[in-house]
Amino acid sequence: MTAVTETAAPATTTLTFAKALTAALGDAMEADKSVVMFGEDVGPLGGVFRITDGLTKRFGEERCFDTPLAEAGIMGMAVGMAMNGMRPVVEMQFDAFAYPAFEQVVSHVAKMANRTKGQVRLPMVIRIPYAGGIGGVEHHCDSSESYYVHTPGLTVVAPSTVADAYTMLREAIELNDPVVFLEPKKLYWSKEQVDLEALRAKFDGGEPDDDASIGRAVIAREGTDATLIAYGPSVPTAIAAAEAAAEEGRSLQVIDIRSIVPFDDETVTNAVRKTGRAVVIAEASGFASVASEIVARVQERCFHSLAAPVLRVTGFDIPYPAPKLEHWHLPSVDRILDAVDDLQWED
Amino acid sequence: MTAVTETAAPATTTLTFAKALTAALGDAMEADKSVVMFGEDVGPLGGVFRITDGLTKRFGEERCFDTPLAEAGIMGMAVGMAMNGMRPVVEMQFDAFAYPAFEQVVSHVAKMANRTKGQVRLPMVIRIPYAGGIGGVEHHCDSSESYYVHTPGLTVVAPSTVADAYTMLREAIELNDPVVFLEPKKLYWSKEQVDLEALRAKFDGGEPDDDASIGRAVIAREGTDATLIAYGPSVPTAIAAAEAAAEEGRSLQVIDIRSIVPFDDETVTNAVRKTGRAVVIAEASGFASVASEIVARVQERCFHSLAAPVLRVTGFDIPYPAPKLEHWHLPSVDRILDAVDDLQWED
Amino acid sequence: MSNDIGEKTRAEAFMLPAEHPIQLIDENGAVQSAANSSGEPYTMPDDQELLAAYEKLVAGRRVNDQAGALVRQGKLAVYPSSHGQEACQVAAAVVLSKQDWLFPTYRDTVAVMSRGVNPVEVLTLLRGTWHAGYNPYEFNVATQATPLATQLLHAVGVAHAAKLKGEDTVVLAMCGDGATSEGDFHEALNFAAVFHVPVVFFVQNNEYAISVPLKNQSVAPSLAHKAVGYGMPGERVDGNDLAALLSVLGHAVDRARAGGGPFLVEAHTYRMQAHTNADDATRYRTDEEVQKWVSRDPVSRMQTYLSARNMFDDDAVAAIAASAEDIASALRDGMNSEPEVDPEDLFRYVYSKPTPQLQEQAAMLREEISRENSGA
Amino acid sequence: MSNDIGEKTRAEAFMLPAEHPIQLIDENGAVQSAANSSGEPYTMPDDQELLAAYEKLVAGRRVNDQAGALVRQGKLAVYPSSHGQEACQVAAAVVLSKQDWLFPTYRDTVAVMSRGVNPVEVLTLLRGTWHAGYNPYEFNVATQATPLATQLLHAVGVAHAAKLKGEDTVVLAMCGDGATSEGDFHEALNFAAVFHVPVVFFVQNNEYAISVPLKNQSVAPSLAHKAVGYGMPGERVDGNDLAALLSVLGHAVDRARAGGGPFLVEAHTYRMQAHTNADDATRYRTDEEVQKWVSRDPVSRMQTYLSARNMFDDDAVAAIAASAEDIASALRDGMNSEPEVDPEDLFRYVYSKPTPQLQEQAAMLREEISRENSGA
Ligand SMILES: Cc1ncc(C[n+]2csc(CCOP(=O)(O)OP(=O)(O)O)c2C)c(N)n1
Ligand SMILES: Cc1ncc(C[n+]2csc(CCOP(=O)(O)OP(=O)(O)O)c2C)c(N)n1
Ligand SMILES: [Mg+2]
Ligand SMILES: [Mg+2]
Repeated sequence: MTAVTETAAPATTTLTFAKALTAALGDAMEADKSVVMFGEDVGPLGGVFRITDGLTKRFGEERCFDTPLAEAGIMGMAVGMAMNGMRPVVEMQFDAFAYPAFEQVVSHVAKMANRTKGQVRLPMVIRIPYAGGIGGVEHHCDSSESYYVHTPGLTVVAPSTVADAYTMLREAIELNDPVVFLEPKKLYWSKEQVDLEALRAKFDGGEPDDDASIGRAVIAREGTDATLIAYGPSVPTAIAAAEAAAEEGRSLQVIDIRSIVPFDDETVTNAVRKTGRAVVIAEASGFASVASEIVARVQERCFHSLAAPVLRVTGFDIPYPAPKLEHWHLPSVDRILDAVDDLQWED
Repeated sequence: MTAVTETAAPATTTLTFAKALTAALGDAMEADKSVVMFGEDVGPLGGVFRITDGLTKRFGEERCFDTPLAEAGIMGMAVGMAMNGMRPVVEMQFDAFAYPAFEQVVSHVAKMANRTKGQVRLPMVIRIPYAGGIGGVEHHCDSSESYYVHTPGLTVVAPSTVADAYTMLREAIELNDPVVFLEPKKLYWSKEQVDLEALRAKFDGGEPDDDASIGRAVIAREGTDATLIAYGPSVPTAIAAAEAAAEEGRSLQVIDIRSIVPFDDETVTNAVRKTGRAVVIAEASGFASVASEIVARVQERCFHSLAAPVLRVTGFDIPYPAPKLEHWHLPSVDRILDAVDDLQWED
Repeated sequence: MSNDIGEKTRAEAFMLPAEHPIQLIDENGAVQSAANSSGEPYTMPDDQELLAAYEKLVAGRRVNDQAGALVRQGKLAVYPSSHGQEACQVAAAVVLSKQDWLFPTYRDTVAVMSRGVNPVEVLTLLRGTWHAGYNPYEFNVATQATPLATQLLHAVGVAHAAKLKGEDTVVLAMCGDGATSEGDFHEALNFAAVFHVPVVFFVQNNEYAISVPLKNQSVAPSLAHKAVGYGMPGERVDGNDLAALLSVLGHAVDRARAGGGPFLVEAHTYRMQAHTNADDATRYRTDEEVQKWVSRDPVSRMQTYLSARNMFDDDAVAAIAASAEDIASALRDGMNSEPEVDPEDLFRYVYSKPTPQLQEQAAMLREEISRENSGA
Repeated sequence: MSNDIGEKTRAEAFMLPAEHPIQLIDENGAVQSAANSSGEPYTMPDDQELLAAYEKLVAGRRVNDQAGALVRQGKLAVYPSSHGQEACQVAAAVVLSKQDWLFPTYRDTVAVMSRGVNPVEVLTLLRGTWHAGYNPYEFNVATQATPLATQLLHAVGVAHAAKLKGEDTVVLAMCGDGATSEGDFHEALNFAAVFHVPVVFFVQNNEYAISVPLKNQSVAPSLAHKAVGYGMPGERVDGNDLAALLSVLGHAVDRARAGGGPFLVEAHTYRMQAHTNADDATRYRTDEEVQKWVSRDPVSRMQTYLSARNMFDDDAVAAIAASAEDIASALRDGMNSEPEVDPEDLFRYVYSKPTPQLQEQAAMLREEISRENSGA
């Protein structure tokens, strides 16, 4: 009886985004010994953000290890390991330090399965601590998602919640396709109450999950007047904007895209049709970006439901600014509310 | 009298796109001895597309030379040479072979001027034979423009006419900013009647030109019913579509964007407002691409003039196909006309 | 010396290549002896081994010629011939065991086929019907790499995985002299050395990277001298001497299999034809230079040697030629048949499960094609 | 040997580093003699030269300490200290002439300031007010590179341009042991060698790349052994011995200036503090290991030597300390003053002339700020 009561009680714990990722890696490595983790400083140090903390100790140097300092090397070696039965998870230390691996990503990671008509699939995950808002010096705050999402063959996700951090990383590792897994740096230390056991339970079956998070957007907040569409680091900002708008009597719906490729047109289209107005929010420079794509798709699909053009609140078309200037660059609650105000309200 | 008549006569010659580029390089090197050209096989061979044909012979091995086979090396060396008073023009042999240089391009070429508050400017040109339609094997037909245009600090152009090939390359070399100069491979052998002397004359003054082509779109064909927006290799296809439509009684306007960054909102916006309908055409995969950006900008700026959503005809979201399948992938006249048909005509 | 800084210095003699490229059979078919820098001799492969390899050499030459002809007939879009380099090609394949892996480049058609892959399948890439035509897992042969030097890292990864899994697998990874200039070459050799994985890096130094001669690619004493910078042995070999190649590569493979770690082999050879049929070699090299290499031909040299050893009678020679002819004829047939391409394939393999976006795009194309077919 | 294949083999002795790292003054301040692999001795710099460099050494140490304090006070966001590596830092700057160029990394604040740049300006990057704080053309010092090894190629380009222009310019390019694993390191050394340009590559091997020890970075006999693979000389030097550094780097610079081409120098030193203040070095190394290097300190060693040579009296020591103190105090003042940042700068320098898009965006921000300021 006591036991039953105990298991029935919601076993929630407070977890940071970072620790959820660490848990996901540990659980995946426990569940499948073909999962290996490597990169720069991910061994004894546990990564500069400590996401791999403890993994080397727990699984040994062969399963979580440091490489020489060369990103193309890391990426190319991962390709080969994936070809030969492993499920490598690699960490690029910061977004801009993934660029040396760009050729490997575009010309091989993304193309191998197609090149071989599915005979060689690359079940690998590229973890990238990404985007800004942490006062990082140059090259430590790039929002590089547009480069990846434009590259067919890559699955690209950017979770914004602690629960999604866990679930989507596990899904990414289980997927037989290469996944670019974008970890918003500024959310690493965000906390949530989550039921980790319940999240884990989804991965016990071994059966592919029908309600996978990869490929699905979620409505992060219900609302009726306009839709804010965001992903990764911009989701909390969008929610904060919606909260502020609510105080002024405007009801904003927030969609967390979370899976950029594949893109969930259905959820987005239904949501925007309902509200007739939309603002897309992203930290990256706006030109030819994910935000551009979302605007394009929404206007293609919802044209007759739109009462106003779909607007964007994005980073400016400038190199990511130095720490003391970044607040001017990043989408803010005020800037989002300004855009909402511009949605040609009749009243 | 005879002499006057002679100079007054239009001195046009038939020139290929490729030869116009060769002429531009030669003229620029003649005009300014800080202009140097280097890359893989650009010396005695004259480049695999023969764009640098004869330059080594004419200007010597120090001005047009082969490098070791390493694209990051080429790009990084160009950065240093530009820092130290030269105007390097580098050739990436094919689009996909520019990827090894991606870090140099994104983290330095694009950022150096901003990083140093304009103290170190990089007057360099990155020539990239790009896009498909030539039956090239894998990695020889990528449309990589979206990667560059999304990177603030780069100027990105893609001429489609022989005259623009000449003029824009000369302008690119004269500009004090780094330019990604995209050369549509399939247009290399296209021919036009041009007055080369007149084109050259624009560069005699040394004064910056007020009607520069970089930064300006052009109306390649007038029309009243709908606007086709294209650049680079897709412009001739768009024009062909407009011609075909004309036979069916539909008047299509064609805009040649030619300068993607900076983007000419004014010309595009005015054109679309006039017709109320638009289709954007590009070879690259559509997702988060230049086409997405154009759609987004147009709907933001022309919303109330639009009678239908702005549609896109682009490459599919797949790796560039093998030669025997590429015709299914590339925007075609038929596919453009289908899109035009979908523009919700009332009649 | 009183300082104990830099304890890492180790004797590097065994890492440096021998003074001359290893040669066991010279241009005249005469036997030579050769040893590595530590004085250990390289041994001549036995006659049966050489004879078996010679058959592949003849077949390889025949396929190179046939592919050239197919290009001229418009059946193949492009062909980078390994004419003159066939000894390297054959040796790279035959030194490997079944469980081993080969990582070839675009020029290594003959190596791939020497490992068992049907030449018709190998030429899929160059025919333009798909990017790769054989199943890499069938013969443990990776797809032929186009982006230079990138495959060397994949080779390291395959070897690393094999090591973690406790598999007895050696990986032989090929590249050209030009490719050694790429950053990926550097990273691959370093990763292989640091992780001490069984990879033999095999550089076919054929003096050119398209039009660029070796001297514009490197001014090192030799490409094999790069090995010491990674802490692995480097060796040079006469790339037109099949016996030397088998001996040196065989040694490198054995050493790797025994846990000795990676090895770099540079073969001195020559690209007898243009880079591909699309290239014009007269722009950057003289006929004289090419002629110098004719007498070094790998096929005739081996023939001379084996004849002198009485390994041939006329029947044997005829049988070897006939078998090569059969391969060429099958290749012709394969290339003459109408290639089959399915537009749906464009969308089928990009992801394990096509995304909704690709499903939409596939449907659009399907509709387009059916409209066309119905003459609309 | 009957073959003439591989004519490129050249004696490489002069390219290989000496058996031990070059040391001229040992840990106890005693004089040592040292020669390169060809037996040519390295000469001790004269006392005046050493004294002048020593002053910079003391100033460098003081600035390292001061920057650390500023981080603790929240005036600097982050500081990668070169404490323990100051001899390398100073030598890199003082071996260069005015027309030469220095290419530093994020850790090389002391090298940059030793070349004349105001430390306050150097620390702009780490303070977070802009990406670079000094004009590279003022002292011919490039911006401090963050993306590892990328700057080595820029250095080659600057040298190449100088050569084409006939300028008498040598470029010294710095990187760490970890950075040698990057592809750009390889490409830079190869380009420099092939184009025979005057670049001295200076690797500060401080045993770690953040947490990763050298043995996981390279298993080569030494990093200097990489030089032969490019066809340039490599030399190792005690990186805590200012005299040896001046001698070896000075030789490399002179050789490059005289048209001898590039040179690779590896200095054996140690990062005495954590990677940056954000790092926790206890996770990957022991205090014991760090302690071992205390007695090798570059500052005290040089002090012992110069004292023994009677180059100091108490006044001189006090004057040197006071001058270092002045620099530290100016640095404190600079960092304590309110940093000025102008939002318009975000758009001002991206292009020579802001694009219409940037003009729009700047206008939007301007309006936003003016609304905020007017309290709307
Ligand atoms: C990264 C990259 N850059 C450029 C090319 C274009 N390219 C194809 S083959 C070739 C020359 C290669 O020379 P080498 O490595 O010596 O091999 P070989 O052709 O002589 O067999 C070049 C430059 C490429 N395939 N990949
Ligand atoms: C291309 C790239 N990858 C990763 C990083 C992150 N990173 C910064 S410093 C560093 C370690 C560098 O080690 P080393 O070259 O030995 O220099 P040290 O810090 O010891 O001076 C790393 C991995 C980077 N700056 N650039
Ligand atoms: Mg070659
Ligand atoms: Mg270090």
